Amino acid sequence: MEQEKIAKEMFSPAQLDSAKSEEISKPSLNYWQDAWLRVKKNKGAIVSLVIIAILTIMALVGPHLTGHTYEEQNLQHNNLPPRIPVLENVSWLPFDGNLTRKNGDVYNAYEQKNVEEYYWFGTDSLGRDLFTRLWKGTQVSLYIAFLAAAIDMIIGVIYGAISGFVGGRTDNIMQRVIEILSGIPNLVVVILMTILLDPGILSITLALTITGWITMARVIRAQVLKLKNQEYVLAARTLGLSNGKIISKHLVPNLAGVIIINTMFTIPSAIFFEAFLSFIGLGLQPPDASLGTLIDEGFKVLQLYPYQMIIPATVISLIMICFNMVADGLRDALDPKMRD
Amino acid sequence: MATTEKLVEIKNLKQYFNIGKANEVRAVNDISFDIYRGETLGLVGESGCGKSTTGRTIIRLYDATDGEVIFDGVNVHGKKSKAELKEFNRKMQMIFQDPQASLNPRMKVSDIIAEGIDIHGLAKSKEERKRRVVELLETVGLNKEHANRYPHEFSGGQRQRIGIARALAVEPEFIIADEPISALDVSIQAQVVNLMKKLQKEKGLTYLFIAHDLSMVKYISDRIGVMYFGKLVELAPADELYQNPIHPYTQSLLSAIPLPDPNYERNRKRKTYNPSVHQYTEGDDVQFREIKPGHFVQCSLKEWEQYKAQYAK
Amino acid sequence: MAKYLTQRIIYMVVTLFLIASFTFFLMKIIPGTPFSNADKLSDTQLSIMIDKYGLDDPVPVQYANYMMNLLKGDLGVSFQFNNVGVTDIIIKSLGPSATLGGLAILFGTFFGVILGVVAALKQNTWVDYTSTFIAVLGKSIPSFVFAGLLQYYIGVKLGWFPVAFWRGPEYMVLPTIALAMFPLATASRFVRTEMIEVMESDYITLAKAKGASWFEIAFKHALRNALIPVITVLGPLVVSLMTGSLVIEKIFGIPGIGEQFVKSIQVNDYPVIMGTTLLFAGLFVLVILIVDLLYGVIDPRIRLAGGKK
Amino acid sequence: MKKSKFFLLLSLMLVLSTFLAACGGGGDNAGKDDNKKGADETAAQEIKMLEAQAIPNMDSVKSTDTISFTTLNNVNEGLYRLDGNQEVVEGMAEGEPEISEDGTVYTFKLRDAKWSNGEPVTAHDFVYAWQRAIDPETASEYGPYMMDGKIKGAAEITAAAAEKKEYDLNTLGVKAIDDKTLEVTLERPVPFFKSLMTFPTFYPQNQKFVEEQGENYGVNSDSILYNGPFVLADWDGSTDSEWSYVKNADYWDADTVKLEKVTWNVLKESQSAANAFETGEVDITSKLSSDVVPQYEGDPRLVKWLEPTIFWLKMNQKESDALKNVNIRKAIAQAINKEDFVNSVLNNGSIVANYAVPNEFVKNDETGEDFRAINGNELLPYNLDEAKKAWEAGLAELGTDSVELRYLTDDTETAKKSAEYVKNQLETNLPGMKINVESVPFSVRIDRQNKQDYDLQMHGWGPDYLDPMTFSDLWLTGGGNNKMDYSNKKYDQLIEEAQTTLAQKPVERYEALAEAERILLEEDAAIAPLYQRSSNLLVNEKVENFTYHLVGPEYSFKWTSVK
Amino acid sequence: MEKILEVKDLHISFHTFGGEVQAIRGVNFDLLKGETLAIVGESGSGKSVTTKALMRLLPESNSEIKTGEILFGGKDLAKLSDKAMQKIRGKEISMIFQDPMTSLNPTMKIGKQIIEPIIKHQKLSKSAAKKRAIEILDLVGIPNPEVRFEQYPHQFSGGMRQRVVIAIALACNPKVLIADEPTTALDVTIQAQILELMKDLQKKIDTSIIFITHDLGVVANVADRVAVMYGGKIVEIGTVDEIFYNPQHPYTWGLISSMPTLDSDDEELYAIPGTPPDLLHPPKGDAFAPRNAYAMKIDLEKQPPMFKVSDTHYAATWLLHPDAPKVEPPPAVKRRQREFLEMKEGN
Repeated sequence: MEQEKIAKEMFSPAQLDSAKSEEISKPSLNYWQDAWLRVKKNKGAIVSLVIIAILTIMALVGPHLTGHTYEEQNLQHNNLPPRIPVLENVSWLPFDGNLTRKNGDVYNAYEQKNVEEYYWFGTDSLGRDLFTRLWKGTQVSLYIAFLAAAIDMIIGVIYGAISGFVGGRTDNIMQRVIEILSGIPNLVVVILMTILLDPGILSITLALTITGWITMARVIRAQVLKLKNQEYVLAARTLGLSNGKIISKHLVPNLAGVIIINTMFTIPSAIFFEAFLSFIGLGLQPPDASLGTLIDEGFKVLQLYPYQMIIPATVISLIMICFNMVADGLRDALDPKMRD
Repeated sequence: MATTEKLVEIKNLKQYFNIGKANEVRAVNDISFDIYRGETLGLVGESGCGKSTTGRTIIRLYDATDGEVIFDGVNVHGKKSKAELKEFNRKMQMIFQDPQASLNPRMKVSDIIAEGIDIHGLAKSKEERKRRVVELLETVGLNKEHANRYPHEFSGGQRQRIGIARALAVEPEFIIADEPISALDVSIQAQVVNLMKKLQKEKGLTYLFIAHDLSMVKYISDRIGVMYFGKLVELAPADELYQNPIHPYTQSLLSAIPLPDPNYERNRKRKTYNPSVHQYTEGDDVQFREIKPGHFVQCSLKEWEQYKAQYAK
Repeated sequence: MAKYLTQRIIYMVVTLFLIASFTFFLMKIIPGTPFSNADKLSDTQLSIMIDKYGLDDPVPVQYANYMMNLLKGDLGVSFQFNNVGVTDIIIKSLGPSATLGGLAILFGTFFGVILGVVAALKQNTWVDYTSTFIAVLGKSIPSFVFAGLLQYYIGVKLGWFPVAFWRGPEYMVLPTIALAMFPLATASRFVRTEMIEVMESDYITLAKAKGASWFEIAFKHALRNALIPVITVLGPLVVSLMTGSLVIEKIFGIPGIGEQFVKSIQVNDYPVIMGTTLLFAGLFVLVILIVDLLYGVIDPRIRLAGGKK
Repeated sequence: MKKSKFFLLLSLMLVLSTFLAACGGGGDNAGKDDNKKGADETAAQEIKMLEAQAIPNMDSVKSTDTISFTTLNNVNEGLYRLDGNQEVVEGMAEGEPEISEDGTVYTFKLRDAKWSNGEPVTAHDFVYAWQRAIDPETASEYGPYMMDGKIKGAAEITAAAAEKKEYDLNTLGVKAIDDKTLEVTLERPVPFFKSLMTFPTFYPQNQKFVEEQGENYGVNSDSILYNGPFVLADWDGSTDSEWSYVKNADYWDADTVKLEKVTWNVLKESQSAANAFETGEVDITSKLSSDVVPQYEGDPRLVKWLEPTIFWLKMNQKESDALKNVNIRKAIAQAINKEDFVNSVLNNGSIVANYAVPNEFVKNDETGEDFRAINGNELLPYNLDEAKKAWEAGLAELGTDSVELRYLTDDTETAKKSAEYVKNQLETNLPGMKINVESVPFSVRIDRQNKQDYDLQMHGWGPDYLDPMTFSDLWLTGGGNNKMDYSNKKYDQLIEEAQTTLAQKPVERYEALAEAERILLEEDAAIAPLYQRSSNLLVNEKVENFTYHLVGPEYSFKWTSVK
Repeated sequence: MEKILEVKDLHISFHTFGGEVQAIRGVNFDLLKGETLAIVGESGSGKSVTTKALMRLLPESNSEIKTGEILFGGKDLAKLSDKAMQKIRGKEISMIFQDPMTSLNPTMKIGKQIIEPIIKHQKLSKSAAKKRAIEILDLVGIPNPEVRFEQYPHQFSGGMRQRVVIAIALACNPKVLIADEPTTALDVTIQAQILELMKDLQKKIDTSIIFITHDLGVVANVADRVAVMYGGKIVEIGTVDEIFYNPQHPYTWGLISSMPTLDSDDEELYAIPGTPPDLLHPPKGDAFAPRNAYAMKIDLEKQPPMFKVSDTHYAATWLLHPDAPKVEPPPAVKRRQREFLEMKEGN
């Protein structure tokens, strides 16, 4: 072994700071900061988050951008395809105001109807501005989704937490109730509820929630069952912490991840279900619009005015994809299983 | 250190699970022993023998199926007011096995340690609370920089010391340590054991030390109890147990421990235990009997005689 | 095992009874008239009709009557059709729905599982991203849109498959694909997640250490274990696909039960609503039972536990 | 590893493509077969029809819906039937009936005709069917509706049953003088009685057969007797979505019938129907929704006709103070731009309706003039100025500056879209107006209408027989179909006269009805007519003499053929 | 003696959220025919990573063998294709894992799990493989092997499962058996049985064993030679006696003196202070230096090379440098060293 010369004084004892041996070199990150770091690495989730943010902003701002309201009708301007200044000159973009007849003829609907105005996303059969309606619809859809998710969350979390935490006979009964509730097909309940309640956003949301919370309750119960036997909960009990405090201080913060993930999955399914209800005629009351009703209306005229469906369908798909991606990303970041 | 004053008396303690169902488990099946003030009582046995359940039942994490746990002259499992229970919770504390699972990942170390202080109102002001937390951290060899960090940032040994600090926060008299070192690396185990010993000396603590690592148990315990399938089969002072194991199960257990000594290992002969050696019959009154002062064995009358004779040799 | 089954069946019956009662009373508070031409009937005639169908009896009496008949296996007679037994309606319309739902589940699960496995094995590669994209798309596009597009582009424009009706195998292709998208997406997402987890388990490492090829590992070792949680999701999905394909049924003109059901709700055909709900619920609890039994087939650990009970 | 990855992908694609190819191949062949078959069938005189729903009820005395009526009309026959010009032509009855002086007794001579089981069709078959239709036990919805107030004794039987009293079916004014002579006694002269006889509720039924079948009568194609141009085949009952008509060789006028077979399929979605038409799977679609119609604008295969169905807003005067005010009603009726509505919103050939009795519906027997010629088409037209004036006046009378109304409508696509438009029009054109749309399922709407639980209701009415009366008697004070508390003594009196004193004076009778309509709309603005619907469907160009009707059954295939 | 396996200058990194973790930072050792080499070290020291690397079982997605060779039968395993590696795994080199509860496929019958490698590597027919499997089950001490063959893992106790895992590992008479903490999850009595079984089988089929553990008692029981790992490196390697009775590295000292023996009295245990190094940011000098009471300035600056103590004994500590001052090891170690000298003299 080649030994290089080493200064003698190097062999004198080193000064060791005993406190240093316990030092933690990593910057202090709490759970959420750590999770955020993980989410940040997931490009899909971040892009999705940005898109959701943009869509949300547009849902709030969009309806006020064109000067039209979502219910304002102008039958002289009905069924106009999208036309956007500047972009209309880009031939491969579908924003030139042209329509294609069934026989293949292309004509400019704006010229035909002598319309000077630009409708960015076109108009529907009542001559309403689809740009405004799209964002209004997004707003309503998101609102329904968030509301459904919130109700889901509250009922599901409380139910699941009680069932899991109290355990024993209470748990048994509560589980039977869930079994029965889930035995009634979702569709049956939702349809019956939408008929029973006065139609409208709130009743649709309620109908969506009636069975929606079951999944959440199940997940939460399973988590609570697991958590309540965690040693830190036992430790808190040996310290004499009351049940209420155990739930609020130990269980709820540790359930947050699961709750968030589940909510993220609830939101798209609520949007989806609302769209489905629209299709079978149980959706919103006119002239309210949701993405579901817009797609439904657009679908009916797909072969004549494809833009009326494609645009809202794109937005709903974007929302769904983004929420799913974010939920996936969050699951990877928050799920204790995936942690080191 | 150890006195002859009984701090905890466990009398005919039983803890069954799923009672009356096909899968009934008699985790703790009628055991009795005392713990003296200031001593460390080791409890050993294989996984599933009921040693952890015993610890948890003593501290009332489970309601005992039957039997009594008398702490300082009062039955812990009797009907208790909230205040009384709280008092128990202060005097009796627990250290857990898994340093990962025993700390709430969402709480700061300072809040974890101060949990007991908050519950029992042991600090009058925010400053005092903070001071106590720092004190406790220093007691377990950590420092105030650690107070604002989260559990996942610590190594296993550090976490276990945080767990100890949490237990100490309420100034208990009696601590149940449920396999406190088995999840730790060898070099770290010594840190924790030394700390526990130091604390016992300083604060006059009493320990129930549950473990399956026999050499460490021997090192820390004054007396050791051996459990087998929910029963306490032997209880004796640590040295006595190692030198004169009576119950065949204890003998088998001791002969199975490998020691960090190649020479010893080359010569170690393992004994096996077969419960059928007892040949108990229905009429046999199998009981926990004293063979010699302080040395108890679970045996029938016949065996008792036999063991005593054997012991006399 | 027999004891376990008996107990489960008793639970099922109780559940069904409660569901039947719940639905019955729910229906009583739903507004609307069961008579399709009520706007043309005079009040005297309406009262005769209501009397004839016993709709003016006190609700508890109606309930008792219904439950008695139910015990005898008599689901009653439809209002909207002439003298047709609800049982008949259900049996006839369940056929196509069940076939379609079954096909969709088979097709969807088969490709979903493959997609999920491949995505899991090639985690974070373009294969994974493509599969994720397909899956999310399958979940995102409303089925009626998808069905409409399929019908128009594949059916009308390309003329590959018939665009509607239910007459033979080739008629099943488009609706099956349209309906299979959701189970496909669901299965692939679940399988992917589960596979990733299973692939990290010790026994997979051991299988690798034994020298198994990745194909053997994926399909002989991992898949079976990954399928256990998937079955939980697919079970109820089977029911909802068999019964809830009403959108697809409507678009492709399939005489199925979903469409039948929605219509009977709209015209307040109480006996059909009740019958169908009971059928759905019955199927649901049955599928849950089957899923539980299937667990046993797939997971020997549960088999033993179930047997013990 | 790389290789195996590739292999997996390859095999995956292989499996997929084989699957698709297998199915695709099958599909292709089937398609070709279909086409070939189609060609053969052209020679074989067969057409393929679409319907939006299954046949609910083939018991002619109990049927209530168009599809059942249509089927009955093609496989059975009453005393008379309608032809393509909406004229009444001979059916089971031979020649014109004998009518008594006062117009209340009709005597029909029956021709020699056979049931599909070989038995002759007799006058007893009519008596039996009619008595069955009125029998409360049968619980027929249309029986009493069609007979009450027209055929002697009908209303009394219904009333007795409602009060749970004894009744005698033989008191119904129908008698078989002999096997071939049927005598009908009416409550009062019914000028349109002959056309009423084309309605399936009045079809004959073979007593022996019906009683033999009992509960099973009419549940499938084997449990029905036929006496029409076709017999029903392969019909499995109400849930069946496929059935066909096969030419009835024993039909008395079999020579006229060219078609050998008409096959039917159920398809609910209009777009799907159009798609199926495009691929040649059907020759005639079901009626298209207005979303699909514009796609075929100018296409010769699109067949349109004006239906005698009018949609109007019913204005319920029971509770709403605003709607009790005639000015408010007038404002509402005149504030909606119907021109835009039919052209841009509906866009399916429907026309503006400024009347309460449809256009191109009935002609005066004597003058041959359309009923609409008397009042013209501008009774309560869109007139923004008038509307605003009336609105101001009405608000002043009510002492308020805003009116909030509930708008009850169906939950169908067209209904919803119409609601959006009407709401927008009313709210825009009448300042202070607030409309709350409530779109509900049909059964709920009807229920709420019967309970008069609405303010405005989008309501459509189609005729049951060829006479203005089917529209005019709707608005009688306390009338069974009024359901909006409209009451005008003058109106009631005019209708009463038309039913009694003027019954046999066609010209005066029409004038009275027209005057009543004028009062209803111009004076009272009781309802706000919006549009008269048009029917649209796609018909393959090879089909000749496609025959549709305005009342009762929709189509007749007796005269239809394939080029 | 014949070298079965040679590991040269192995460096392995993991790519994590936090950055690159240098788990293995230059590991050298060789394995002789028929011997048992124990690798000891605390968690995170890199002992498991090293052995997983030998089998190429590290997750492809985030791990990387940066440099180094793993020579086995003339081939460098680090560079072998997946396909070729599959032929070696289970046949030439096999492995036993820590947790017998999770290392068997819960949904596959025991028998099938055993015959899988037999059929694959030895190309036996199904019935022949079954015969062989039952033989092996018998060999590892499972009673009623014919019945057990048809059972599922959950029907076995932990000890029995570990026997099955051993049976699987030995099914093809591998040249090298890697045992990754095979007894850590077991109770002492079961552990003793398994250790005896392994020693017994090693004699019978003449395999070389790499035995990973953190339990020095187990090491003392099974090992011929011992390698002590710390911070991703081997810090000391030697025969079992050399390591236990004449340890040279301060870390080994710490390890040995931190374990109480049955006769150690109330004296305070020697505890290594502090926590293991963070390999995300490995220290510049000796990784152990911050916890080393004997640390010198050089330790903080420069990583020590392997100093030779005897032909079989090497240690990586600057204390062995000729210029280094003589230091007093902890009393427990001194006692052992004394015993060692006596033993030598006794011989």
